[in-house]
Amino acid sequence: MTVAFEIGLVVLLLAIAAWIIAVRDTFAAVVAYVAYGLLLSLAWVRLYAVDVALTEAAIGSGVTGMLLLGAAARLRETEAAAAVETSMPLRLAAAALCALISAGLAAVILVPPDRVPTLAPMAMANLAASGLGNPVAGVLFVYRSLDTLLEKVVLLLALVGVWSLAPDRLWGGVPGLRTYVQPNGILTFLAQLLPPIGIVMGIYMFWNGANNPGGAFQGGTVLAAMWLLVMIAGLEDVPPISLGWMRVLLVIGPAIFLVIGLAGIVLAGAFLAYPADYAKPLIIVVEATLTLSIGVTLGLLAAGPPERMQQR
Amino acid sequence: MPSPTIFPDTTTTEGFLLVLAIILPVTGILLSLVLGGRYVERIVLVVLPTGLGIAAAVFAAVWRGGHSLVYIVGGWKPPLGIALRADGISAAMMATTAVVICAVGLFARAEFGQPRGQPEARAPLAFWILLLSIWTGLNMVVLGDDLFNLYVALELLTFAAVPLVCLKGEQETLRAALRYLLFALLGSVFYLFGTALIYGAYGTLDIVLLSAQIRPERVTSIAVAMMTVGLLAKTALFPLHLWLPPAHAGAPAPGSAVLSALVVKGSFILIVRLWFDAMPGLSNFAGAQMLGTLGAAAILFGSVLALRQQRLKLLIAYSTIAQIGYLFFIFPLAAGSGAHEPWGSVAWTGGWLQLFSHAFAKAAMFMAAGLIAEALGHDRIADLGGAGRVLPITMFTFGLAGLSLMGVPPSGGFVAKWLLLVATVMEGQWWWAVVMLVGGLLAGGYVFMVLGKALGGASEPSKLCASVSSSREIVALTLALCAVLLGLVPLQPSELLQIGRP
Amino acid sequence: MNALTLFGLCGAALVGLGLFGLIVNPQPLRKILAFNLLGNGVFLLFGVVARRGAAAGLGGDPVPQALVITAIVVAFSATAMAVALLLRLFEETGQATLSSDDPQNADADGGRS
Amino acid sequence: MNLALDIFTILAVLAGAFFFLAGSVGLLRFPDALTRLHALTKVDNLGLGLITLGLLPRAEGLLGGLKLVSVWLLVQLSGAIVTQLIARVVRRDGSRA
Amino acid sequence: MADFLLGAAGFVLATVALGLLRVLRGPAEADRMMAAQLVGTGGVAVLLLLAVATATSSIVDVALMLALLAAFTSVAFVGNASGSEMGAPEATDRG
Repeated sequence: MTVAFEIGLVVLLLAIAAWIIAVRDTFAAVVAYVAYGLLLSLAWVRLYAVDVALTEAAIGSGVTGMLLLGAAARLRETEAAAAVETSMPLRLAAAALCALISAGLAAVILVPPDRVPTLAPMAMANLAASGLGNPVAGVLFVYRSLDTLLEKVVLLLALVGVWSLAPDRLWGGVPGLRTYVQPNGILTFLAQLLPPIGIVMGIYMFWNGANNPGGAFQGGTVLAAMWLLVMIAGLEDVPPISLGWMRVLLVIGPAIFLVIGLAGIVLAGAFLAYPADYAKPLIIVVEATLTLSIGVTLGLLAAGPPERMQQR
Repeated sequence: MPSPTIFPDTTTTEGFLLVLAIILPVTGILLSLVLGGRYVERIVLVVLPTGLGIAAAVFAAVWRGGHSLVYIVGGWKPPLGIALRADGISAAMMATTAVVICAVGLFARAEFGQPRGQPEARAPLAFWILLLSIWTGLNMVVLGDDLFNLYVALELLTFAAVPLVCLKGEQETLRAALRYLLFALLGSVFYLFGTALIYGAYGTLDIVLLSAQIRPERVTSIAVAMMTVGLLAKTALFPLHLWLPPAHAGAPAPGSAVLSALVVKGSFILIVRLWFDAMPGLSNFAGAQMLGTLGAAAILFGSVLALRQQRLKLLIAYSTIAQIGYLFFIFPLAAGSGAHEPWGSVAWTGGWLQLFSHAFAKAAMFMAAGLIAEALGHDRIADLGGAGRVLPITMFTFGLAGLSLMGVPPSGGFVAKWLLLVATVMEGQWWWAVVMLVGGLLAGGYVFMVLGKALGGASEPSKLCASVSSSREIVALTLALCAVLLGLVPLQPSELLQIGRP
Repeated sequence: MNALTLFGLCGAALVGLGLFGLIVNPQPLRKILAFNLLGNGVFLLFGVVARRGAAAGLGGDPVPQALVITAIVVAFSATAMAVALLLRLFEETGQATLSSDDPQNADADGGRS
Repeated sequence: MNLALDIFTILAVLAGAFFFLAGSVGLLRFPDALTRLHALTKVDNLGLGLITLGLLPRAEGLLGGLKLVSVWLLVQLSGAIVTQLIARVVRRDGSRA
Repeated sequence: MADFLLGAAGFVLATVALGLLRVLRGPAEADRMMAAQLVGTGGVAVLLLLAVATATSSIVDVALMLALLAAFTSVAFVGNASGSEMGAPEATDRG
């Protein structure tokens, strides 16, 4: 009974994935990818990884979907020109190679180790020291906080990379997000209705994330989506990338993280360690600012490089 | 369990330096982004020398102490937490990185200066942030001890390197950057794949802990094979090299210097750590011979194609493919020596020396090529005639760097290749020696092709498009001299490179 | 056959499918899509590892779960950068291909990747 | 009492599931885009609505119940608006492939 | 009861799979997007059923997230839908 659900889900996932690879029409493939992302978060729920399911639902299908849909729409006209097929022998060779790799992987998966190693008990045993209740948050912000800090830098770096694609004369200009302005239209209504819910959701995600599934990533993504929605509907201007306060918002999360990490050297004896009595409040501060920074970074990443100068 | 004297699992006295080496450039990145273009040069002016100082301090501490520096981040020991560790190789690589990055910084000031009194410009801000990010990534790669932490470090490198390739914004560089990104991402996914398998089998990602528990199982070999292939794609070893020439040739000269000298080495170092550190004694003969064969193919293929190039920067880029090939001789030559530990072998020292001397030589060469292109307005090899008269220092730099690539004394490249040659004799694997000798001849061919065109030939001195400041020529020359100075290293296994190994 | 193995096999199959798409499809946007499928396959593998490590009253080992979250964010940044590059290339050249002259070349490149 | 609630849950969930089936079949079989869109709204309203209703007695406390209802409301509202938006695209483009 | 709810979740998943055929068949982009919208709603229903069946309240959060982001993706679709010159003439901004 239980496995039937999983079988259905897996078959469905694989069927969509195969179709995404096989179909000719790129736009159709992207729409299918959005559906695939939605279903994938179901798989994560079944794997008892609710934190990951939240991330996948927010980033995997949501923001990535938007990004890819936009790209597919803009590239629509190149579709015909790019219809060159790969030669048959190459396809067969590639298929054989991929089948081999999948089979090797499957063979490994089918034989689980005799003694399954796990860090779960150790992670749980030390969690109390941080005052957190969510072990995943514990890993992200306590045990492996260096990864999390560096990953924020990776995000910022991706943004610098995207911005640097702009032509010289447009530096400091406005990202080329496609807007869809309909004064008094129904989209405007949606863009007024959804963001308050989304902002509450974002705050709830990070606040709740200390003890339950959720956290800065998920919260930040919701904020980013809501911000993008407001900008797409034209309720809010897309800000130019030279805007001072926006730059501050971009780095405030990692900066505070770094400062608290450095303070840990004096107060708790190690970089990125938290003093015992203040661990939880400090983590909350880090998460709150990170949520903001992630929101702004993801939003701007999805908005793309500057494409015009601000009109005055 | 790993012995505590060699692998201390608590923070050592100078361990804090390792944290500084990582957060200093990160702080620079954050500040540059907030304060914007006007301040970016001043920030870099502070960060570069400080970082050089930190690298020197780490080097000195490892050298004097004779043991690894360790820092336990957040006070959480592996397997739950993450440790930073600097052994002899890390220290040497950090020092090399710091010297090359600082030189590139000095060299690039002319090209990426922020015009005074004007609004923030694109290329300067992007360039300096990317340079600092590459530094962060490289320091993290040599200091990280956790496979996933190293994944993040690799991504940091990729995300900094790709925009650097297309900083000029031309069609061809955009295409090169996209291709590079796709290769690099494929590499990352493969690496991550192996990480998942290893965690599933051993419950830890810490290299030191892994080295004590690793077993010759199917999971291990599949995981290591996948990770190696992924890293090879990032290192651009033949036949996964296709992205490299257009990418490295398309970047602005200081960018090319960093990419060719340092970035490709980052993923190479990870392969070595995987094969020699994470699974000591497991590296099998067939796998090592395979890597050596690919390296040999890279040497021949890269050198021959370099000879056929018409553009100077492309020639240098193909030469990188060839020089990377030498590095992979470490695997058959050092791992094969069953009698003693790999790091005591001459091949170990030779391989690392090749890495360091190539870093200096290649950075110098790309800088020289950049100056030539700036002065003449083109970099067509056929029309280089007279360049030697206009830019004597630069052509001298090119020649000196060329010595190292060819493996001719006096140069670090000579010592490196000599040690590798000795190793082939000691191991009885003479076939690598043949490839090395042919590679050296081919390298001589392409270096002299350029020098011959530049020094002789032209009856009339070539027209100057722009004059280049002699200070920049001297920066390039200094790096070339570093490569030569490495030639003074005694011809025996280096002790520094064995520090921190059992 | 338990549910866990099933997800593991799903991950393995996704890796193969994604890799195939990455090699065979000449259009960069499709390669980006395939990269995402491939990445998801690897993430699922982490999920299976995590679930197998369920202990201490948890439904799964939190360490691999946290790693996946980090990796998803990194994969998103990669996608964003690749898409931006591709769109810029399209703007500059009017095409969206990796090869400048003949498309056959691009295929060969992909084939060896 | 418990039994009655269980039966209520079963019936409501079954009814909701039926509307999902009907909606999917409609989406497949209906001849043109606008009627298909109509089928979709049925799923949003009734399908999800009935399932939520059926689950309410089993929700964890008042807060849990509120959360369930708010999920349904959210889908309902955004679904209605998105359907409108898609309908406009359909009306303008016809059945452009 | 948990088994029944799980079964219902499986059934809804199956109907979603049926609807997905519309993504495959198209023919218009809007048709495909409708099907994606159906997957969104179906996914929410499945998640709610799973949340109650396994007594894990945090799964409801995933459903909430899915609902919110599915609406967002659909807006992104409409914004990018073919031409998208409808409505006001300043509808698109090509910079």
